[in-house]
Amino acid sequence: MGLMERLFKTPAWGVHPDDRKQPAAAVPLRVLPMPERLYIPLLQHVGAPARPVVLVGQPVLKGQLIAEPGGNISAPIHAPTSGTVIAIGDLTAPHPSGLTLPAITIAADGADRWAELHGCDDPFALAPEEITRRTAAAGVVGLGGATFPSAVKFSLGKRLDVGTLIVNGGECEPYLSSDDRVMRDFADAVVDGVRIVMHAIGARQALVGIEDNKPEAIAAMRRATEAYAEVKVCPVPARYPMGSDKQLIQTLTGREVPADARAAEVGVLVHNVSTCAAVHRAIRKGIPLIERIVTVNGGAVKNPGNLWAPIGTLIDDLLNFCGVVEAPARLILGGPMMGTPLPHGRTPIVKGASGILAFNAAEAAVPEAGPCIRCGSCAKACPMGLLPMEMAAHIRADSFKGAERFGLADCIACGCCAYICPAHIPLVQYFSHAKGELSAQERASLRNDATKRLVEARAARIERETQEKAAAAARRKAERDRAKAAAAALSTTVTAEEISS
Amino acid sequence: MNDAPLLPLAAAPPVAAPHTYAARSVSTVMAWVMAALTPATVYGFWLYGWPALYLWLITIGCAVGGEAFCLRLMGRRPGPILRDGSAVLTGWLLAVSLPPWAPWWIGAFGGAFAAIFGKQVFGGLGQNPFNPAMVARVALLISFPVAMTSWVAPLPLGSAAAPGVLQSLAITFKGIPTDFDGVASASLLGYSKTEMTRGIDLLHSLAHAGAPGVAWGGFRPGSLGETAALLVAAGGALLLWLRIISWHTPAAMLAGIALPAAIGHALNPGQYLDATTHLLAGGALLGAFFIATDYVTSPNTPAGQLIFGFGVGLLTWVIRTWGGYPEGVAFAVMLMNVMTPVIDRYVKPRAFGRDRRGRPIAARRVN
Amino acid sequence: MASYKEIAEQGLWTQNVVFSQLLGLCPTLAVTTSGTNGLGMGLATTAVLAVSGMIVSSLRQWISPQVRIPVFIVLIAALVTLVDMGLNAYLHDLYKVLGMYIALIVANCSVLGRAEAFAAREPVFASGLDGLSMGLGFTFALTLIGLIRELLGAGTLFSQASLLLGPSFKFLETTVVADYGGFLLMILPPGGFLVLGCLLAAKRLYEARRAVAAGPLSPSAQPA
Amino acid sequence: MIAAILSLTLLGTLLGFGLGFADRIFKVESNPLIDEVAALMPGSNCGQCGFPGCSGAAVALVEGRAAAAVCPPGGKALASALAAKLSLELDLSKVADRGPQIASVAEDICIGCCRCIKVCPTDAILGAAKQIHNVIREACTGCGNCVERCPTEAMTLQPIPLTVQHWVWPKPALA
Amino acid sequence: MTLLELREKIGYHALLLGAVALAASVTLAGVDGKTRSGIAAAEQRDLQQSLAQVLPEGFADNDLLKDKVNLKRADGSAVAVFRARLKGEAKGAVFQMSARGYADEVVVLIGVDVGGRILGVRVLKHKETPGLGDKIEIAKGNWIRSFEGRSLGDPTAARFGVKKDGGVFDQFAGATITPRAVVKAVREGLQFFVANQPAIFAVPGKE
Repeated sequence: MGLMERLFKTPAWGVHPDDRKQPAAAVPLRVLPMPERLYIPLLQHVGAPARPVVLVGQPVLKGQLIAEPGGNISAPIHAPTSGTVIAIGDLTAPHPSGLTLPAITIAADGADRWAELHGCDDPFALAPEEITRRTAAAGVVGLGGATFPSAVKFSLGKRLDVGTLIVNGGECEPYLSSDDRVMRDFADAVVDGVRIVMHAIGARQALVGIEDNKPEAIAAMRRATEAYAEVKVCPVPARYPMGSDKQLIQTLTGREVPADARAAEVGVLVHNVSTCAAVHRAIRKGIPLIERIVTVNGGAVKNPGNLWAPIGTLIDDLLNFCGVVEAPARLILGGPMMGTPLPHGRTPIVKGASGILAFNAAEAAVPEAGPCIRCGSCAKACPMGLLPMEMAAHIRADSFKGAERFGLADCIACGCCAYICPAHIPLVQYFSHAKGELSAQERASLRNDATKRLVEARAARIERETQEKAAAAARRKAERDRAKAAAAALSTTVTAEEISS
Repeated sequence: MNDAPLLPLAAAPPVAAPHTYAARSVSTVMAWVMAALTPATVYGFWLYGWPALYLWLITIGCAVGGEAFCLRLMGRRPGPILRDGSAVLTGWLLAVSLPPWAPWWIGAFGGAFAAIFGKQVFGGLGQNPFNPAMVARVALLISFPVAMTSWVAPLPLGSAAAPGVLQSLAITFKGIPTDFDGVASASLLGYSKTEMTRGIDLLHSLAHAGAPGVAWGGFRPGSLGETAALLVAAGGALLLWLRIISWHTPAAMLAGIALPAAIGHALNPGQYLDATTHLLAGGALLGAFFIATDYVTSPNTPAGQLIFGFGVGLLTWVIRTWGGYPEGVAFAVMLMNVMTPVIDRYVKPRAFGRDRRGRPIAARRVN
Repeated sequence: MASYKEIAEQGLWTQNVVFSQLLGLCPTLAVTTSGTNGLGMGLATTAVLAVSGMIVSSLRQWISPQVRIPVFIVLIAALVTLVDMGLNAYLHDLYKVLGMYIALIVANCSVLGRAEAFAAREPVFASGLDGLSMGLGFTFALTLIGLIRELLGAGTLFSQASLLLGPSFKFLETTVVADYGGFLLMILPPGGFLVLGCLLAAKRLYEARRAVAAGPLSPSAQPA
Repeated sequence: MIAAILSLTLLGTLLGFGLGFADRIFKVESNPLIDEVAALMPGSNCGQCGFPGCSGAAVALVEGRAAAAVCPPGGKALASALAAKLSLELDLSKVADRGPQIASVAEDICIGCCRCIKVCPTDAILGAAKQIHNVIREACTGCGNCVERCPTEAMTLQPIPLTVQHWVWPKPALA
Repeated sequence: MTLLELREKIGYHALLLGAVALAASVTLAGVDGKTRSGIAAAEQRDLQQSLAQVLPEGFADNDLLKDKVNLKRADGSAVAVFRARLKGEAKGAVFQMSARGYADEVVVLIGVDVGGRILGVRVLKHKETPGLGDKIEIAKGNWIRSFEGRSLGDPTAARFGVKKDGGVFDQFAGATITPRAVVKAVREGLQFFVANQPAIFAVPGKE
């Protein structure tokens, strides 16, 4: 870096953490032996939980549907191996709270027998809608970590006439190398998946963004895309969070996605490389999303590397396979910048699990938080151009609305601010807390409105019932009166007749 | 291979992401700033001898002591908080702005005042609206104008006239002996100001003043660590290189002094000092690199820092030119400190995907 | 209604105009450059407080709520003008020191505040006592602040006290530090803020410590 | 001197008249704030606050007889809305957020008396005479009216269990 | 009608406020009449005391306050000169002069004998920094007495200034502007006296 540049140029956003991807990234992919039991949570995606369609005791085949989507935005779940359903019940979720999620437990029979699969030799002959339908049926969700059902994104892209598919090979999180491995080992599958997705959404070109700290992946992808002019491999600078959609779109196309809008509105759609590989398998071979590459890394791991593992494998099983040098001081699902801390290792990996980090005590040390010195490092690092220290100050005083005024809703929780903070203030936790409280308040106030409507309906009902009762009473009274009058008239007549007679 | 459960159930509350941290912490930042101050300070020790060193020690000691006292009153353990180094830095910054032969109680009072009334009464580090060192400097200047404007001519260590270790102790603790020559010397700014009030214009009064070369080298009367422009600027360059400070505040502040000075000097050289003299005299450079860049009391955005820095520079020039005191950096910094919340309120960075007013931008489609 | 002892206690300490209610800060900060000034201003205010309290209280049945504030203001302004003229004529030396601040008593919110909060509801004697004790509490605060500022700023105590109290009080005038260089900040306006702030902090600290010592009762019970 | 006395007296008299008129003109009949506050309340008149219905609680709030955290079903959201509306002090940590609750019927005890149906402010209970009643989860506010009314203690309030989707990161401990 | 009902009438408000205003103004008028002479006397006494300060004891036997002449300076500003006489013979004069100090005008009272020699100087009014510039007050130091016995030729015009400017009068440590202002005021006072001496003593006293 030149002297002037060093003194005067301020990077626009982001941080540059030590990537720590080696040596794990360079170790060849290993296949995890099938565990005895698999624990498959019914919520592995954004949206409504899936509904089980199997019963306890029922035998299942590998790839068989075991839970159907629970709503419009949801995804089905398939059996990762053949065996027997031995329980459908609650299981500690891979979530910091340590709360439970409903899950299906399968005892593997060891045979690993496949269900009947319906592949397709020429996906480009299929209608885009059919590809979307098959992707949905295969339970493919975004594998970069967001786990948004891919098929929903396909139909969105088709509807909004997206011309460009951005393929996210950024993988900017330190330690993780599962996408790197996918691109190195399955470049052809990825490129085929990219072309299928382009067909599904009607895109004219695809840009594959790969951070320049993965030269092997760039080379492999370049080789695989030689035959296809519409798919371009574009190395991007290694800078966190390059793997974030908005930042990658801006780097590759120069377009800024407006706030509160989706990428599709600037005419692009972002899919992760691993997702594209999963689409390739789902369409070409009919294999649903039941396995993935997981990076197992961290100072407590003896042989770090990438594993090909079925969804539902316990994290303890992964760690036992790789070996540990000491009891991990912290377990993290995902990368160190945005990953989820886990309560313990007896929780399964899910579709979005790109990595499992087992930190030793030194890595897990949390520096003590001090007071904010308003140095502005967080604001400089924030890729969204927000003022994290101001938001945190408001949240500290329980002023969530104040934090919203400073753009809390725009925060992507990338962790740059808390990473760079010299006072080690847990800024992201402040923001997560505030977002949770705000959505709880939102739910409460929606519920309040609903209650009010119910009360009004009840009042109206009681009013109506009273009126109806009164009307009925009046009618009966009128009838009685009429009858009485008639009777009286009759008797009068009779009397008169009697008199006259 | 170990098949036992690898982790006990988490009892402690979960630690939120990120799980990795940048190496730079508050105490390393403070340590780097102190390192950047060291050359000019050590040069000051050499130039003004042992009394300067004693004053420096006393000032820092009392700043740390004052902070510890407040923390004890608040029922907090002082140890971990003192270790962030901010109290030492505050005392250091105050010490380098003091007359090097000032009596011990100037340093003691100033250090304690900076820590207690400059910082802790507002809630400690990060909460103070004013730069603590400048609060103390202004309080000292107002309270003890005589002691705060008694400069000494350089008496480098090793020279014949320089006081020895013990004699220096007497100077610091008992006062400057009356038979000491060359003590009551005026700084350049003070000298030109007094001459001006006598009706002698700058062309005449400064005929004998040193060329800029002297200012760069610092061999002149002045504050303990302010005289050697070259060393102060070198410290500033180190901070810029390490990205502890950004260029906006110093550049804007120096421009804020130099621009009006150049214009004034061009219009009437007898009435207005030239820009070079302004930049190299007094606390301009120290202020630009070390004082105005204080994180806590200056704006956070580059644009805000440009406004802030320029304001400090302009006010410094105004106070130096028309004010009652010869030097104006401390007052200018404090005046702009007051503006910092306002600047921060109105000068905000543009959020991604939004315009400057916070409304979503219009989508521009690819192709 | 509170007992006379409680009224006196509230005025002197628990509801002290300066230290608890933070009222009348303009004279508090402006005139307390010396103990004598503080004492003089305090006594003048006390006189106005006590007399205005008694007058307002004796008129309280006749004062309709709609025009009560103008009535109070007229009464207080008249009283202050009386004090001003009286001082000027009979204690002229003191008037030279305090003169420009006497008029400020009209705007001293503690005077109107006591008329509103106490005298308009309570009997004449209680109101007079309330005004007297509030005034003495105010005098105590002003004198204390003045003494501290004078000691730190000029090294003396009660200088020029004989101008205020007569030549027989000459003995009060003490020079604590002879040949004192002077600590200007204390005499200048910031000194008033600093001393008042420190005294407030000391009072809080004292009360917090006492509350802790008193037992595990809720710490929020201490007077704010 | 006479002029000064007369002018001051005249001024006083005129001001007195002016204030008297102003008093007549600006007389406040009722407080519109009460209606605004009542609009914020849930309106279920569940009575958990101890005031006669939501409008009663609104009056108490405006008159300063009730704290912002008066309404348990409203929770933190309503408490902060009320505090903002009325500029009241609010310590969110003290809001009695015992968590959302919901009524549930113990099916082996319910005798199908229909009494609970009559007191439910949101018509959240389904049932007919001599039939086991049922609670509509989405409509129940957890007010507890039915629990008091139930002759057999078949009605109980159960906390709605915390789920992964609704879990909120705790606020970091202050440094 | 009870008092409470009466209090709600509009006329009552007017009457009440009017009555209170009347009572207050009548009282004040009365007290003003009582104290007016006292206040005037006190102010006379003040002036007399300060006049006496700049003259040696027994220097004059007339009532200076009544032996006053109003003159104009070259710049048009008015100066009131009080003349001191002993047994009817003109002995000296007392007048005010001012010069711009550090904070505001410094007003000095100067006593001069007929020979143009200074009898005494006192500062009447100033806003100089307390503890620094206020050493010009007699209460804070004897500096102001250093003018006594000086006249326009003694010291010479070039040396009639503070030491920093090459003059004979001390400045105080840390403050030059204030003493410089006082010296300037005194010098101008002497010049005024010399220039107007005939006029000052031309008019006979009104004793």
